[in-house]
Amino acid sequence: MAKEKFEDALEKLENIVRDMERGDMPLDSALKSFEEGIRLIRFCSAKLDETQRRVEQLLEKENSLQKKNFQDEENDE
Amino acid sequence: MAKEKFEDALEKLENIVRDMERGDMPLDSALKSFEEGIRLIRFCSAKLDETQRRVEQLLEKENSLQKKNFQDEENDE
Amino acid sequence: MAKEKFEDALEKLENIVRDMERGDMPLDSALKSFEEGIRLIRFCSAKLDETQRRVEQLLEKENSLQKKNFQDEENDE
Amino acid sequence: MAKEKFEDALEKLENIVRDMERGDMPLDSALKSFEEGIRLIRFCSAKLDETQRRVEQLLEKENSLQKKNFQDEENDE
Amino acid sequence: MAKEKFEDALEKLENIVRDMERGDMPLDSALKSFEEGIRLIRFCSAKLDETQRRVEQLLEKENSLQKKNFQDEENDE
Amino acid sequence: MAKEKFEDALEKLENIVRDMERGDMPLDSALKSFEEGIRLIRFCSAKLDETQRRVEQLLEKENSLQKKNFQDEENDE
Amino acid sequence: MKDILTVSQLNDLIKTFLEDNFGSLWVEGEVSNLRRPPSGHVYFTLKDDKSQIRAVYFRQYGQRAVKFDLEDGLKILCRARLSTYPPRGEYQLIVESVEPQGVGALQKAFEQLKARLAAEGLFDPSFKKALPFLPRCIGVVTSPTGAVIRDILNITRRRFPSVNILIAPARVQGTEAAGEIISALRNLHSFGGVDVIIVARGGGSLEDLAPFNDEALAREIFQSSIPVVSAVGHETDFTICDFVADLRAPTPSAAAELLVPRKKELLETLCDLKRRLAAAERRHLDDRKDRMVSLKARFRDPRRFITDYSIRLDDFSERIRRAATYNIQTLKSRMEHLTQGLQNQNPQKHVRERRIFLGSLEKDIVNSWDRYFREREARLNKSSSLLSSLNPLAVLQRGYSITRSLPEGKIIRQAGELSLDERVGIQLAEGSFHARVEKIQGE
Repeated sequence: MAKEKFEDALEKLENIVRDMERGDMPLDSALKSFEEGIRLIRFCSAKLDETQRRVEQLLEKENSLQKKNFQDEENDE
Repeated sequence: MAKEKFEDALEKLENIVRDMERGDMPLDSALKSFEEGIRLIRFCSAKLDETQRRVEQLLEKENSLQKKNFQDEENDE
Repeated sequence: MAKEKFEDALEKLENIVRDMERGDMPLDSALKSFEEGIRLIRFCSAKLDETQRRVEQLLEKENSLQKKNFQDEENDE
Repeated sequence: MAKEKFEDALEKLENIVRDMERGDMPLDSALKSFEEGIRLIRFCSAKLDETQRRVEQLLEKENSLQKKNFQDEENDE
Repeated sequence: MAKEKFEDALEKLENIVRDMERGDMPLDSALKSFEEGIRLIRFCSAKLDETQRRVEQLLEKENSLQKKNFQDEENDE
Repeated sequence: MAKEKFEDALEKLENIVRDMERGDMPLDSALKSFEEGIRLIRFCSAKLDETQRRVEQLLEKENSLQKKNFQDEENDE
Repeated sequence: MKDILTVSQLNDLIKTFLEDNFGSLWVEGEVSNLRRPPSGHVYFTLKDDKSQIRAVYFRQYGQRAVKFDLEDGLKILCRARLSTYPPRGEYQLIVESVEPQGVGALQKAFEQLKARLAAEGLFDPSFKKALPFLPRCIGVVTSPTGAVIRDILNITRRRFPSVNILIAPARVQGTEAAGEIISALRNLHSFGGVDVIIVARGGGSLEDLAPFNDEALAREIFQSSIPVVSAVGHETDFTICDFVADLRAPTPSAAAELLVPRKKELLETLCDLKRRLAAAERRHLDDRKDRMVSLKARFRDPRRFITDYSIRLDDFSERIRRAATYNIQTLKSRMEHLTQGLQNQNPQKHVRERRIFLGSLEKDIVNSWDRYFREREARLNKSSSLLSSLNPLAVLQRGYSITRSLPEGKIIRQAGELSLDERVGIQLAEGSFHARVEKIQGE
């Protein structure tokens, strides 16, 4: 599998939830689905965490720039 | 027989119970059904227990992860 | 790439903002766009600041020259 | 380039000003135009100052001559 | 250059004055015209003064002679 | 130049005066004309100033011509 | 004389004889048979009432010797010589000069001379010399005594005292007069310094004036390099001199007045000219001065150009400044706007939203699992409790027991199935035991 996409994972997860809510799944399958669901949750969380971290990094760097510019401008007035 | 399925076992059990409830079963059969019923109960319970354990394991692991993320997020706010 | 143009960068930035505002962007793309946006802002801001500095330098120099001439003229009277 | 003419310079300057006022110039070009404009302003100012000085010199010389002649004439009467 | 003529100078001066009054003269030309004008005024004034002086001299001399002759004639009568 | 005649001088003078009265003469020419006029006036004046008068008679004596004062006539005065 | 002569020899001899003996003659007679061939020589016959002789008047003589034109019937006195023409054996008069005979002829001669001289152009105005405006020296040809010269002297002295007079005396009457006048004129010419000549005499009769009709004098006057004024005092009669002279004055006094201007007038003229000259020159100068003044007034220095240009330049400077600042500010605010826009699209928001969504999905999955699991557990429990209530051994608690064959363990429901002494197993509610069949009933 190519790199799994967040959106695809989320969709799969949604499907799993829906399937499970139907409640007519054999126990084995249900367990497997549950396991898969948990895995997907974990994957999505990780993705989100990673994204969050990246954005925070960017913003940290950027915010300092932004703030600086803003002060420059104020000094100009 | 392939591996017995939980659903099949549960169904057999319910059939046995239904048959026995009719009350016209010779004692021999009744005894046999009863014994079978007991076995099925045991099988199903074991299955359920096993599955539950697995699920709890997963959830436990997931919760601790989640909690961690949750705390991270809170720290971000 | 030849030297990036301010206008091209600004246009790219606008497109990015517009695309992002449409809101149906996959997370990865959104992150990538955001990163590119940040980069473009940084580039454009730097360009603008640089230009502004140059303009102000020239104007300052010109003003001082002008002032000098004006004083010369007054002295001439 | 042959000696730049004041009028040509002024006309160039006017075109630059008009172009810049239209506001649709790429930043690089605008900066270049601005630099050229400042150069032209400086050139034209210098030309004007020079001319002014020259005229005043001539007038001064002429006035002193005139005064002298006038006195001569009065002596003649 | 042959000796400059008063009339030519005056005509040149008139042309210069007219040109300058039209007001659409390039700065360089205006300065040159002005210089030339000053020179022509000086030249013409000098010429006129010189001529005037010469005329007065001649007339004075002639008048004194005439007076003498007139007295002689009166003595004749 | 042959000896200048009074009437030629007078005519020249008249022409000069007429020319000058037309007023369209170049300054130099006018001055020269004026000078010539003054000279002519002086010449004519001088001519008119001559007061001596001789009245003589031609005599043929010894095959040659001689002048003799016309004594008788002068005595008449 | 015995020699025989040829005709030629004879004619030669006659020619020599005649020409030697009739070298110069005066002959009078009447002109007849006049011919003028193109050669210009004049052929005619001179005759009286009895005789006639041929005559020829050669052109070369004609120029100076004939004072009037010959015509048939005119009485003349000729000076001539006799000439022969050997080829034809003829003789004729070669006329050298001709004079009219009688008063009628005199008048005729005057008319003829006048006509001839006129034809020659001697009276032509184009030959008239200009008179000097102010002569320094006037030559006067006249009698040195008498009223004529006195009048002239008086008038000239009065009008212009510095005019010199040179008198060339000549008789003005009689046969010698013309010649004397001619020589007086010549004397004046040769003496020099004379600007104009007056030939003058008082009035007189036609005969008195005869010298002034002399052709030679007329030609002399015509040839004179000095202008000649004829002043022969006769108001009405004109002489040939009058016609040929450069000016005719009716009287000598008039001649003096015509020739000598008034000094006072000249002085006035000169004064006037001088005044006009000075005025013209002053006006000329003033005119140019005025022009200079007006040009100077109009001549303005180019500082107003400079001012105009300065204003424009300032305007441009101001505008370029404004435009540059404005452009940068515009871009900056656009940048701010975009920055704000980008910030609004901060993916953290997405992350948060998705996290919530993910959380809800997690809850859902756990819940649905719980539900799923509980359902199955419940089913199992229900069946389990039902089964336990259906335990066939439960009746044993009430005192029932189950008898099974041994060792088959087959439940015995009919006594007949048993045989005596057979061993059976009996199960009670609590515990079991083996027994032996002792008695069989109900078979």
